[in-house]
Amino acid sequence: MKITYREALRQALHDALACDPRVFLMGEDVGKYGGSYAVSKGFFEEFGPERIRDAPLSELGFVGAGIGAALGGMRPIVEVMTVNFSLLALDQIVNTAALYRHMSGGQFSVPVVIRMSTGAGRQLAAQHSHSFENWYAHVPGLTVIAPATVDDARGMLAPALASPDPVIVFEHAMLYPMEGELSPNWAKADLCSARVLRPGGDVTLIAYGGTVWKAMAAAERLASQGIGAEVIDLRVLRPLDDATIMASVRRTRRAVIVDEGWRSGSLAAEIMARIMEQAFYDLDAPVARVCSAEVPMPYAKHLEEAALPQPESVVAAVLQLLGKTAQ
Amino acid sequence: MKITYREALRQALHDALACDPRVFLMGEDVGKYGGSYAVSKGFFEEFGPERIRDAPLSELGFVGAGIGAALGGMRPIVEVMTVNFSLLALDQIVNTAALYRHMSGGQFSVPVVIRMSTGAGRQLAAQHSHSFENWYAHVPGLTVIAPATVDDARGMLAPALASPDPVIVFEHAMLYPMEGELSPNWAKADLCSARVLRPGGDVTLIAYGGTVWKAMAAAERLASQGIGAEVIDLRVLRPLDDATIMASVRRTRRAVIVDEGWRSGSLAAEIMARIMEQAFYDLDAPVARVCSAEVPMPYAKHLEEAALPQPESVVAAVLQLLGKTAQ
Amino acid sequence: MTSHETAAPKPVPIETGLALAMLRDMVRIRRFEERCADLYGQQKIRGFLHLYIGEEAVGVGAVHALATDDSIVATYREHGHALARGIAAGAIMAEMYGKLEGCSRGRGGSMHLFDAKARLYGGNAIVGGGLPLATGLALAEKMQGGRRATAVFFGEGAVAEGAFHESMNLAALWKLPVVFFCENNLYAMGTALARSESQTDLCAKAASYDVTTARADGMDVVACYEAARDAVNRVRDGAGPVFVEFQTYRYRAHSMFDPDLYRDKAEIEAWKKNGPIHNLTNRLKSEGKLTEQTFLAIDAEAQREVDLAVAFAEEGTWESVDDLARDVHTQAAP
Amino acid sequence: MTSHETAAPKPVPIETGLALAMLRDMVRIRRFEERCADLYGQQKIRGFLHLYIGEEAVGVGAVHALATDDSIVATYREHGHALARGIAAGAIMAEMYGKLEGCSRGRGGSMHLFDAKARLYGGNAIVGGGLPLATGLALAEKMQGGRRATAVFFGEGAVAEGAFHESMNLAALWKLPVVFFCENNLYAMGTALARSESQTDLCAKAASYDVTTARADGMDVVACYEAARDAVNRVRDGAGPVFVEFQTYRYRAHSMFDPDLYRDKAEIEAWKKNGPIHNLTNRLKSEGKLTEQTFLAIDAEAQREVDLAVAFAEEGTWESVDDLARDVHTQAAP
Ligand SMILES: Cc1ncc(C[n+]2csc(CCOP(=O)(O)OP(=O)(O)O)c2C)c(N)n1
Ligand SMILES: Cc1ncc(C[n+]2csc(CCOP(=O)(O)OP(=O)(O)O)c2C)c(N)n1
Ligand SMILES: [Mg+2]
Ligand SMILES: [Mg+2]
Repeated sequence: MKITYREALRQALHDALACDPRVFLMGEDVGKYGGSYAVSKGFFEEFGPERIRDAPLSELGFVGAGIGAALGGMRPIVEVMTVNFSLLALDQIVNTAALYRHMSGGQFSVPVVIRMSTGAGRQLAAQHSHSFENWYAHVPGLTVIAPATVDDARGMLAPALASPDPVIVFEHAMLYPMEGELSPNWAKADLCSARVLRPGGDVTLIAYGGTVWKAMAAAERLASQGIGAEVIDLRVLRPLDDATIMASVRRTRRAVIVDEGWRSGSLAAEIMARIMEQAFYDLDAPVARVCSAEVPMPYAKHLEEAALPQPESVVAAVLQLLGKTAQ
Repeated sequence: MKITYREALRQALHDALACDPRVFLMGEDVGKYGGSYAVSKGFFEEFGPERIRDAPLSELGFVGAGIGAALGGMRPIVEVMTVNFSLLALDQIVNTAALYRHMSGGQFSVPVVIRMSTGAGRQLAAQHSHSFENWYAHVPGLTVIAPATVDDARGMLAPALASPDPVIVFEHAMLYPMEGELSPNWAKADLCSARVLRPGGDVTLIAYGGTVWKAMAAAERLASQGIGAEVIDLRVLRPLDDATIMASVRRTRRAVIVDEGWRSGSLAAEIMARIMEQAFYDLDAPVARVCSAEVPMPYAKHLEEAALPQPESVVAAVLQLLGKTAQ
Repeated sequence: MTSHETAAPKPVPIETGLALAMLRDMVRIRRFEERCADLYGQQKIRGFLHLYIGEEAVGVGAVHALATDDSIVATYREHGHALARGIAAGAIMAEMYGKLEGCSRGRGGSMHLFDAKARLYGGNAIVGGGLPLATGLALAEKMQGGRRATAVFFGEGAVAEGAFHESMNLAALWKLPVVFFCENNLYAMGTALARSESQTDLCAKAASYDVTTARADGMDVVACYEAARDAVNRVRDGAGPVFVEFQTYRYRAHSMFDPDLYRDKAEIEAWKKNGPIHNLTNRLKSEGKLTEQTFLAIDAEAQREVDLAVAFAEEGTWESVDDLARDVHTQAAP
Repeated sequence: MTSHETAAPKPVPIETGLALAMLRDMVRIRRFEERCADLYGQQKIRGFLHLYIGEEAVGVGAVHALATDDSIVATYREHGHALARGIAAGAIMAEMYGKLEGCSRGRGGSMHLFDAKARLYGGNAIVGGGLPLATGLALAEKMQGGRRATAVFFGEGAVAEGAFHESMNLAALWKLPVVFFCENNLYAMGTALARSESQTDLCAKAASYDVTTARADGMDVVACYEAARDAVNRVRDGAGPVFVEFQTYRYRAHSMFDPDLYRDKAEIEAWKKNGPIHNLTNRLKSEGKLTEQTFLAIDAEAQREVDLAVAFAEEGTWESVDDLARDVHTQAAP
């Protein structure tokens, strides 16, 4: 069955709300407005204003309230409209949610799910185009996921809600309208493994969220040049699934990471470091990365495109790695 | 002349306040209290409450006000007591200060200096022991510095204030009481280069802030085992001085990064990625890193020590790299 | 100016030249934004586009009350403020096209109009983000002993943000020359004021910081002007910040992405009957200060200005991709 | 309870058993913390240590007004609250020693006392950080239809934080069963209230969220108890949050690092004459409900409890370093 990413998220949320009275959705304009990405359209009418709770503009406050509600026995899904605004809530996410269990000596768990859209590509300019997945993936105590497929949009919410600890969900804003085939296995989604989306023997492309499809497009083009690119969708950004990454890299002996974050200090750097640590002697060439240019995202379309990773830049990086030139 | 790190900072601030009427210091308890680390003791009496401006507990507000004051022609030095509280101000630092010049098409510069203490080691537990230098070093538009020596504590403020763009200063809390010899060259401090603190031929140790002295201690011990460790003090975390790093690594062919940040997504990872990109073929072994354990910092002393990088763990990492066992 | 003052029932007298200038600006903004909506449909303008249509009296009245060297900090809904401030319509339109000739070099788009000469400190897409910034501009002014005011515009939705609270407190505590211009259009995206604030009397809220407050009919440009002028005068005299609530309404959806399903059509229609251009035109006509002919001439000139702005934007150039990283930092002086 | 109510001039009647229980708790806290200060000097306790000495009436009065299944969210200055709540002094002392037998396994120290059974949700070292958390606990309670209240303690310094503003608004807007207990000890580290708030009448500030407010003499435990009880009752009845300002004073420095140079010695001395233990003792004696002998017995028992707590802490064990990463995440059930 074909389904959009948005619809997959909607169904997952709907299931959760319908099945567990402890679940509620809270965030700016999730209710009457229908969600700024229309993910929760109709929920306000169906589940009412208590469970589809419109929050005032106060990210620190309502994210903290979600954390508190989780401690109080509920299973809140807090929607921060975009990662850009999550900076305002970071203190509560880090200093309360992430640390709480450890610093209380294991007495309390914080079963909160915090969703946010992320990424650029719609000409929303510097303040509305961030990718801070790597920041969240740095924090012990958090689980960080980035569904990139309709299967994961449909399937990852349930295990996130089942987790006794805080889970951060990144939904790349360009994916909402994307259509995909929902596989029969969607309900088996876990929160610990990366997935090989496309097999290949010559190079490993590692991506997550929005860049997964850029990596896939690059793999397609590389195939037409006789180069087999394996594409790994990380799915889970914390904890990283080293085993899947290393198994692939040991086989292909070459890797390119595709990451929409700014290059310096990107999640790509962490993956490169791990490959260095775990598979150095298996490499035929240094691992490369294709990241966003280190500039605030410009509004103009041609500049935004130039700043972001693109299939062409991935192809170019692979060809360089293989010592070939573009055809 | 011997001087403490605290006193070096104090002199630097004093110079700035005395020489430039546009400079003022603003933050929680910088004035009447004398600064939470006693760095600005006596300034309130000397320069008055306007220029040594005690701010209410409102990190987002007063950091943003510092940014605005910089736009308005002043040269504010904003003190955020510790990096832990800077999470509350991150939105203004990232979404205003860092992006402002680029997104205004180059019309405005934001000459603000934001100082904060960082790091663990005093049993202050999970919420008061963070190291988020890597987060700041990820953001284009910011310059990020970490003075680790008395020379830099004394010398880096002036170029930071002379910079037309925002500069973030990290002062490791364990360094304030440290004594060192102030060299005659302190006034030549720049905001772009790393420094080789100790030469050596067998391995490069790369550190910044508080870990510099742990790396130095490790180098001393290694020397007694006949191993020459070169120690690089990064000094500037954004932009990184690749040239100094690569020159050393190409010579020693081995490197260990010592970073107090949590391992995953650490600044160490970025340096490893750069060495992979720029010096892969010169390496005799994978670059290693010694970072903090991925746990919220525990209060108990033995646990805190176990969670942090220590000279012994650096020595052990080097020996492993060299295929030797501890003596 | 006392707390919680509301607009006088009887029209405040106004100098005809100023009234006509404000009328002209309101018409310019209206025509400019109507064209923006068209151009968005044609995909000439992209990204987020937030229209000010219906709220013109607020920005026009307030900006006219400022001196040209006062500073302005605005939101993502700032075309009106930029136009009223005198920034060339062509530079604004070119910005929305993403052209190099735009007032932010095409890097900012609709949400990030900047003009150093006009002391327009943006266009800010973080709700509440401009408030600390404005507080700091006013702090710098005060420390330098100047008499310039800083005006910061923000929606009623921003009042729930911590940034509002912290900025109000700092400004009041330090008696800074900043005017807080709250554009209360009753909705923050789809969230009505009463669904986001326990206290819907925004002046009462602001007064709790011990700042002077005033309230003005945001559909009456003269009332807006008067309230803003009093506030600016007070601020300039060193009496500390002033908070002004403008009661207004946006006729269009929040942004071009908003299906606008959370408001009654009847409510929108009722507010449209109370339009700011309509109100001022009626008044001036009834006072014999405006003829239909003059109004049509003003309108025609506004349309022409918009045409020229579009032509300017169309002819604009694209910044070279090689310059992408330019101005991440300040270039060394040549 | 009306807005801005102050403590009645004439002592409120109080049941003797309760009064004595509160006296006992105040003495326990005082003796416990005096010992903490010694132990800090001996480096048995490390990190930050914030003493509550002088403020005991607030925590004791407020906690006694709570039911045992109400929730408590506190600050880094929370030994008093933990002791009054009935958490074993030994477990608290062991925590400050960093021992495994501590109420947070030795991971938290003085600033992070936790007890799930007692519903003590910490000890929070981020000023204002507990306010959103408490708001959420109350939200959960309301959504689950319970009648438990959540009490959050915070200093007057926290009132300047955005977290205060956002939490007050959410709690008031959603009528949540949370009591905001503001411990106004006049200083936030070295910053006096008037140097940090444009509005120093904290009740006026809180009232602007349309919440009920009350003020109590924080040196009079009976007044604290009464104000807290009224607030808790109101909250339990679903009338929405209540803000209570306790006017108090800390006799000691902010923390063990604070040289305490920003206050007049005379000011401290004047407040010491108005000590909470002294005040209650005097009253009970004058009412014939307490003899010096009984008081000495209470004190001796408190001292003994502290001795035992120290012994317990001394004998405690260190968590194995192998368990460092334990409880970063919740363990799977065995
Ligand atoms: C911090 C932050 N949170 C959320 C948003 C998304 N957002 C943009 S505008 C808006 C509504 C703002 O309403 P208001 O302040 O009343 O201004 P108006 O749009 O009505 O002029 C929201 C929620 C944002 N831009 N910034
Ligand atoms: C967000 C944040 N900023 C700054 C600090 C440092 N700090 C700790 S306590 C304190 C003063 C708090 O004063 P108040 O809220 O009045 O509580 P009190 O200590 O007087 O009980 C400060 C500035 C902190 N812990 N958290
Ligand atoms: Mg609005
Ligand atoms: Mg206080």
